[in-house]
Amino acid sequence: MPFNYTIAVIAIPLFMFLFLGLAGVKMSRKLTGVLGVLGMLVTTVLAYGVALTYFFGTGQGQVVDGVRQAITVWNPDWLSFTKTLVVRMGIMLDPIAAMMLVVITTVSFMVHLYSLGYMSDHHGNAEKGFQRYYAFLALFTFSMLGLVVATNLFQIFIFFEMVGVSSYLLIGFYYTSPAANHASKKAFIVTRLADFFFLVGIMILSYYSGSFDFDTLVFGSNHANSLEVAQSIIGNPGVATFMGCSAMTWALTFIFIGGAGKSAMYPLHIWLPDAMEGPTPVSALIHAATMVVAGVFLVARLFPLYVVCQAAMDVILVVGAFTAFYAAAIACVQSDIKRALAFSTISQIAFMMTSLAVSSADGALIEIHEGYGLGYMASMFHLFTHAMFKALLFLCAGAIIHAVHSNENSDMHGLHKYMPITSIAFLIGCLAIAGIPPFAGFWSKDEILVACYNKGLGWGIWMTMVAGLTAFYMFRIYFLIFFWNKHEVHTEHEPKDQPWTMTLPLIILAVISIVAGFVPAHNMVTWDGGHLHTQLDWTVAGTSVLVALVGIGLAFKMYYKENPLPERMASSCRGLWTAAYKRFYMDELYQFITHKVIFQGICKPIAWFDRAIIDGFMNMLAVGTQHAAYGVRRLQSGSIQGYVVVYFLGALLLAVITLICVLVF
Amino acid sequence: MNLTLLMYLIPSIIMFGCGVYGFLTRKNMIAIMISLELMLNSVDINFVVFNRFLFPGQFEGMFFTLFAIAIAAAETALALAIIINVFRAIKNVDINQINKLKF
Amino acid sequence: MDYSQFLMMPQEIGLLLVFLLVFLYDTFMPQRSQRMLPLFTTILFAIYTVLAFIPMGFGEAFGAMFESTPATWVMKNVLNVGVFIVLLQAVKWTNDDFVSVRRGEFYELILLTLFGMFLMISSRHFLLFVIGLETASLPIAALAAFEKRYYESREAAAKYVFTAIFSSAIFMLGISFVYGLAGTLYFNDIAMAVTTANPLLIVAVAFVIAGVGYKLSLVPFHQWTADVYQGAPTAVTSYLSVISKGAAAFAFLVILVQAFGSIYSQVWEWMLYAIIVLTITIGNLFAMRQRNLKRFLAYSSISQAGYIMLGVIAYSTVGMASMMYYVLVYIFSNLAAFGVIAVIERATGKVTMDDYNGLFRTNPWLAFTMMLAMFSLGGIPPFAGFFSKFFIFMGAANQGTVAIYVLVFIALVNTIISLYYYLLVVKAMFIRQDDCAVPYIDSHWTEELGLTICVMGIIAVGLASGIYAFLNQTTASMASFFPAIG
Amino acid sequence: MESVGNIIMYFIIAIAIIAFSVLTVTTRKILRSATYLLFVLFATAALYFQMDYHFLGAVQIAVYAGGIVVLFVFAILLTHKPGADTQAITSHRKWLGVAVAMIGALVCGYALFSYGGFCGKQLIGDDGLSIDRLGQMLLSTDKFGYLLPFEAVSVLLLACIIGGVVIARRR
Amino acid sequence: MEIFSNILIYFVIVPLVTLLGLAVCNNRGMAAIRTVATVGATVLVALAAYLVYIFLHERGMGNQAEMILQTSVMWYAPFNIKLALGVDGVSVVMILLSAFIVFAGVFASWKMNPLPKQFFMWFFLLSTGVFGFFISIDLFTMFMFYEVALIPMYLLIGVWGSGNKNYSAMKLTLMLMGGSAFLMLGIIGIYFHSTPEGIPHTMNILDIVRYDAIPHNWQMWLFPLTFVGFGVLGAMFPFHTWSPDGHASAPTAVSMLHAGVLMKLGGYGCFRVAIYLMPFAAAQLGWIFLTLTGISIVYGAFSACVQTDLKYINAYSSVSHCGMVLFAILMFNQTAMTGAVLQMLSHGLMTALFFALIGMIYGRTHTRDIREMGGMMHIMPYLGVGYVLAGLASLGLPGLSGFVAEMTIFIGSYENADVFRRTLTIIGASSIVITAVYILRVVAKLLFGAVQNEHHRELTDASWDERLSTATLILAVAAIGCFPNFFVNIISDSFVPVVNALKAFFPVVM
Repeated sequence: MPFNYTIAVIAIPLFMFLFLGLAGVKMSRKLTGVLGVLGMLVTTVLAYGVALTYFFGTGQGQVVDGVRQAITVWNPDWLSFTKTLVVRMGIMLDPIAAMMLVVITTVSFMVHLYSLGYMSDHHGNAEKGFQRYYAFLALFTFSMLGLVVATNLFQIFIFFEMVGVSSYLLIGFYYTSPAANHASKKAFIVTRLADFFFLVGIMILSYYSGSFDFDTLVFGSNHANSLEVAQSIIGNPGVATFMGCSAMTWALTFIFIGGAGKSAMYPLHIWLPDAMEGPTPVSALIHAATMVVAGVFLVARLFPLYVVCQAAMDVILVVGAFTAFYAAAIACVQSDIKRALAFSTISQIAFMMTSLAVSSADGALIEIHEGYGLGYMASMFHLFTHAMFKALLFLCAGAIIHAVHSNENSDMHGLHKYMPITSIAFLIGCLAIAGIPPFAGFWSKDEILVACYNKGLGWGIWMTMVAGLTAFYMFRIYFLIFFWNKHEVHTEHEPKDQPWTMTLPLIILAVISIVAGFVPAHNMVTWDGGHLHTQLDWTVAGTSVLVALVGIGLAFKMYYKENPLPERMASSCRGLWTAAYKRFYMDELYQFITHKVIFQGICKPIAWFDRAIIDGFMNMLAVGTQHAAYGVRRLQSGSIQGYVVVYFLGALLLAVITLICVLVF
Repeated sequence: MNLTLLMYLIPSIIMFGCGVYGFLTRKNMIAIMISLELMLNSVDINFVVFNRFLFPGQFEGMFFTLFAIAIAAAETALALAIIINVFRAIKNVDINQINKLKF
Repeated sequence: MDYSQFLMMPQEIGLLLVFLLVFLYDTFMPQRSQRMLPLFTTILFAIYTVLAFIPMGFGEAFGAMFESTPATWVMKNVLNVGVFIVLLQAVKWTNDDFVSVRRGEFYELILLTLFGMFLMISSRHFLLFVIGLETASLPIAALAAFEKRYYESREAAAKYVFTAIFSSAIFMLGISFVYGLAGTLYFNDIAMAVTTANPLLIVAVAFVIAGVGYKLSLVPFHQWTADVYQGAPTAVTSYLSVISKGAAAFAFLVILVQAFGSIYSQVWEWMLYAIIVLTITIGNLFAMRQRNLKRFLAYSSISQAGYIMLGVIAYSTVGMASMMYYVLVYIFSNLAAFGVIAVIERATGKVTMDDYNGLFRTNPWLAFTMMLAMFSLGGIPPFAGFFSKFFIFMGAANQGTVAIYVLVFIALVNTIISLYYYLLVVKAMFIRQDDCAVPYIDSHWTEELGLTICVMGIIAVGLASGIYAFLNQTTASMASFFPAIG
Repeated sequence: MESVGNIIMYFIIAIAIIAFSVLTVTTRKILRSATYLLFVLFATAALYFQMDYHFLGAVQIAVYAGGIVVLFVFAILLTHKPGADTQAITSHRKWLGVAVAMIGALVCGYALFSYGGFCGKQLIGDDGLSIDRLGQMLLSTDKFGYLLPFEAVSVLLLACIIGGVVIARRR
Repeated sequence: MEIFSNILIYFVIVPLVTLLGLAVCNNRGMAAIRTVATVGATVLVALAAYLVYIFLHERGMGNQAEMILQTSVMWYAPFNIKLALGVDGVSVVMILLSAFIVFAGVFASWKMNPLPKQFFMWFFLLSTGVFGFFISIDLFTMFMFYEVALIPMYLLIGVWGSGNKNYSAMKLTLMLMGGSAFLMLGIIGIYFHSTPEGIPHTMNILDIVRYDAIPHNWQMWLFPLTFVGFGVLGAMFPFHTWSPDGHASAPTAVSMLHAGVLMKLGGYGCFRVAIYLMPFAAAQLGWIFLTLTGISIVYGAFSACVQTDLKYINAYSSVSHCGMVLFAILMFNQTAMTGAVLQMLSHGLMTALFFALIGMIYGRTHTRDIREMGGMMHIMPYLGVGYVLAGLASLGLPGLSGFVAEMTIFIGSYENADVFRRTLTIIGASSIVITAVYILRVVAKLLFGAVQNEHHRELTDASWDERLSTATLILAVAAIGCFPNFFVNIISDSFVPVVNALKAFFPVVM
């Protein structure tokens, strides 16, 4: 098989993790870093090789009837639940897996490289745990790669957990900081909650379908299988429905919740902004480009099942569309640039989710028509482009933070003069995300909007509006960082462009952000592996560009130079502004539920119950026996006559009772 | 009027009751021992009476009584020895005073 | 006149011979060689014990008044072993200055009471049984009063003698009723004459149970036990607690089965049921708060008696074998405990549980032996106590009714309570620390030998299945011993 | 139909037993108590004579009256100043004693009187217990022979003697 | 002697020989004591590994007997009690687990003081009981070894423990003995109904199953007795309260052995005795115990969330995890039961690891209150990493053992089609979230954050014996997590007979 070496793509990061984790302590920082980067470089090269071979190769069985086939490279049993229900650990390549390989390795490599500079010092002090950092990065890369090449649902679940824990470890990298500590915990627990639903979904799905394998679930001969599976679950009268929905709907909804946790969909998004406590490169890699799209990837992976289950799709649509707007609205008022970017990420991922959800526009089950699957393609395309420009934005932000030692945009302002390269790179990123042609974001976002309009005019307008909002808040950030006012130098040395290890990735990513839009995604990442005929819908594109420009213009007006307009606007609707700034109090709500309801209301009472009632009962038995022992001591009075009374009465009583028993019975 | 078995048992039972009563109420250990003699004696009467009335011709009850008298004698001797032994220690024979060991 | 019938009772005759030799030694040997009397007796008794293991003829004698069966033979041997250990442990004590004047009498009384117990075991006639019972119990009063130094010893003797005589009066009253009903005192004949329950019989059986239950210290006939055990010299207490109890248990079984077997389920099963429940529970409840170890073991032995009775209520050869086995194990376990107490009491005069704090640090072997004894009594494997408990429960459950299962359950729940107080002793010795713990005690070799035998018994009797198998084989031949339940 | 003499004799014996028993346990003077006991024992002996167990009656008088009561008297004299009263019995204890004794007597009485086999049994002639038959039986090894108890009781007495010696020694 | 040709008996003999070897050591000769203990533990591990090899070999050769390496020697002939040995897949892995934990335990108590000799003697007596239990297929010997394993706990906690040790030791012993009282009654009952009329009663599990003669009405009584009897040791709600106190007071190695192995005796016994011998009652009454164990899982987890003592947290977590074992066993299908055994393995190893680490931390800081500690990761990175790994195993990170076990349990449990069991499964599965909460809470407070006590800065990291002890366990945890099928293949076929027996009575209508 030409793809056998794919295993190396997975294995190298794993090896790097073990090697750096175990032996790293004994090595110098520099060596560790270089080894990590080199390892990642090899991985990246191999991954590119795999992806190129997959998309453009013409090996046997690779393309059948113009449809790219999913290729299972390697699939040994890992854990047998029953003879038939087996978890396998394998590597499967299909369009989106191949695309994800590229995305992950690219961004990961950039981040590895970037971190050489970024992590060398922390607020001026030599960074501790450099080796640990690289080990964790490798672990994350491994987990994420394992996730995308999964051959079955359970493998995805396994790597879901793995990326979760890598993310936990990296967010909590500065473990002495309480905020990081708290954030990492929060991230893990929230995603864990989502994973619980994911697990339940898997249980339901695997029970009815009897398999975890995508081969059975979604990649049967020409997808007929997934339809069969779906039909057998929905159509089988013996299968229980619960609260009016079929088992299938429940399963897919639960699985979506699992994905939503990772992808920070409302209301499970609360961990992502906090996750920005981690090192900025980590945010770029995990919380912008790769891990957070795992949910999207999951839904995409099971897309053929979702297609036949409109109810679940509707859930995704509503959640996605709402989250897109909600996050964008919050992003407009954040002052911490990483948080703002985080909400932007949430919003963008919601775009992808929405796009997936509108994909089966008319709810047709079987009939494949023009435009069907457009959303899917657009979503994947956007995933790809977004990864690039969002990574770019985050790395830029990292460079800025590294320069000024602060996350607050009030500490920045006017940096354009000091950091021109960073400024231009950031601008490119902003243009890309705002959807200005010919930057990458334009192409992908445009197709999403088309798909939304296909679904319904309302959805289209809504998403267009969000797109405009996106342009606004991105440029708000941009202007606030680089213009607005003269920079006040707080630290002893002036901010400047960072060393080449950090700048080079910016440049590379900026270039990719410019050109990525021209990747022929409609030929590559379609849901069935075939070609999809798309053309630019000028009405939609024009509208969206217009809206974006309006947004940019507004941002320019408000934030290019220091002026009281933003303040006035904020005070004119103070309540709304504060609510948005406080992220609509979702964190407080969670805080209330976890602390007041669960901790104080459930855990404490249970602990009390355990000590006082259960344990108390056991102690009561013991104490009761002791008391009884004390109580009977009077019987032993020490007097002979007392003994004899007991003796004689005892004998008589024995006789009398037996007598009565014999007489009565 | 016939002298039946039960008529002979009546004094025996009463004697036994008296013995029990004496045992429980007397304070003097020797008096208690005397009460015990009453009890033992009543048992002897029982045996003799049963033997004579119910099972004449074989003398198991009679012999039991014979041996019981011997046993009673041995018991009494030992008990009195012990009473005197206690008397040496506490200088009286009040049974209420030998209750140091209790609970 | 057929005096050859005395040959049917070789063990008793042998015992009397030992007694005679001891008596002659005590009376006629010069004063300086009197110090050797304890050892002389012990060795003599050891020889006798070994010889007694040779089985002689089994059968009835004196017109079925006396019966020697394999079971009685085994039981007597078991008691012999126990008495041997008691004697061994007493060697040092009887040579103490305060006691040495009366040491001859100690051994003579022990041997004579043992003779009484043998009579109890083998008698098949109530007259002989009463004589045996009295022989076994009256001299104990004298033994209890042995320690003239202590007032407690006298009080113990007084308490014992009064309650014992009262009990024997009640017992004889009961027998008189039985006689009135059956017209005979031979067990076999009684069994034939008495087949249905009537008030007189019930009262009679209750009194008989009370009389023997007194020896066994079954609740509510137990109250003398604690006081006497506490007051009497430790050697006597140990003798009283195991040998006397073991013999009485066997005799009890013989009476109930042989004389009243046909009214098992009608009359005495339920009496015994109630008594067992009471005995185990009350014994445990009282034992829980005792600080004086002898008193503590007294209550523990009360509750143990309840367990022994499970073998009687079982009413089967299995139950009988289990009971004998239990007694054997109980002898080793309890004598080990009393042996340790005796050593420490002799050396320091301390007998309360608090005095044992930190014993393990100063006297590891004594503490270890005591711990084994406690574990064995508590029924912890792999020590013999576990096996005996398990088998006695098996024996009881073999009877099969639900009520018996409930009884076994009650007994089992009580095991937990008993474990609690046995562990208290272990706790004192091993866990508690005390700066003024008992100093190291240089125990006499006889004491050590006695304890070693006990420890070996505790460990080996359970693991070596042959012993139980042998007992079982012995009783299995006696299936006819148990009359059909009427 | 019994002879009148027998009946009168019975009543005398019965009344004597009952009366002296009660007196034995109620009198405050310990020496009197012993004396009343003696009378009870005599009355019992008389009862044995009436039953034609002459030997037993003789033993009763010799051992009980002649031996045991004397023992009691010695013991009393050793432990009491002459003429001393025992302390008064507290009333609750008295009632307890009465109650327990009554219960005991009632239970036994009920048991005995409810048993049909005892009803109306009368003395049947002389049962022919001659002293030489008694002797034969005492030393017989056959059924209804009492050689073994006879020997055993000697051991018992020996044991009690030794026990008495142990107790009686001053140290 | 026939029995000595069976390798299984050496699992009992080796600890006993070690015990005797220790007995002749001088109490102050630490080196000799350590050597003897180490040799004993190592031989046990080697034996266990060899046993696994034999087992796989036999199975590979096509030996499909339910139990292999069977030997049966009459012991107490009157009751037909035999010294019957035999192992199936479940016992094999349990023996392997025990050997590992004994090995790690020896190193975890390397510096035991005072009375090291006595400590190790009790320790090996305990292991004798554990191994004996797993190799027995005769109820009597099983029960005997069971109690042999229990009683050393009293002294081990009482003498070498800390805190409120007297109370804890007594409570633990009495509660467990209470359980075994139930058990003994159950065993006696089983014995007397084990065979049809006319055939001598038997204690041999395989024979009892073969005769299948226990009347249904008796099963209804005997099943709860045996199940509760073993359930007490398995920390089943509401009989779990010995566990927190006991663990908190026990010395490190004892906590390890207790949570690691002893609590497994409960789960193993529930399956081997209660369910296997009385499938009818199990099917009828299973729902009661299923509810209780379901409560255990969630209840233990919630309780753990608010504890502040490290050992209490772990003890409650054990309640939750062991609840899962019984829970899975009661699901009556092969997958769930296999999961139960995996969970036993997993919980055994990771809890042992936890307790080892806690002991090591406690030995340095002299406190177990998480509020008084912080930033330990900084001070003792090795122990910190170990703790995180243990925590991750506990909350079910893939690649470590907990995940494999829990997933097998949940997937297996969900295979039951009835709503009751499914609901319980989902409730039980929710524990993975709560587990994450309390594990991360501890990790955050204990290891991360700022150093709370400046004195702690001077503390040292693990010494070589501690590293060896923990590394052994971590490797084992990872081995199960990475190669679960190796274990699943050993285990799962062992459940075929019991599941087949249950099929006749299950599912029952409720």
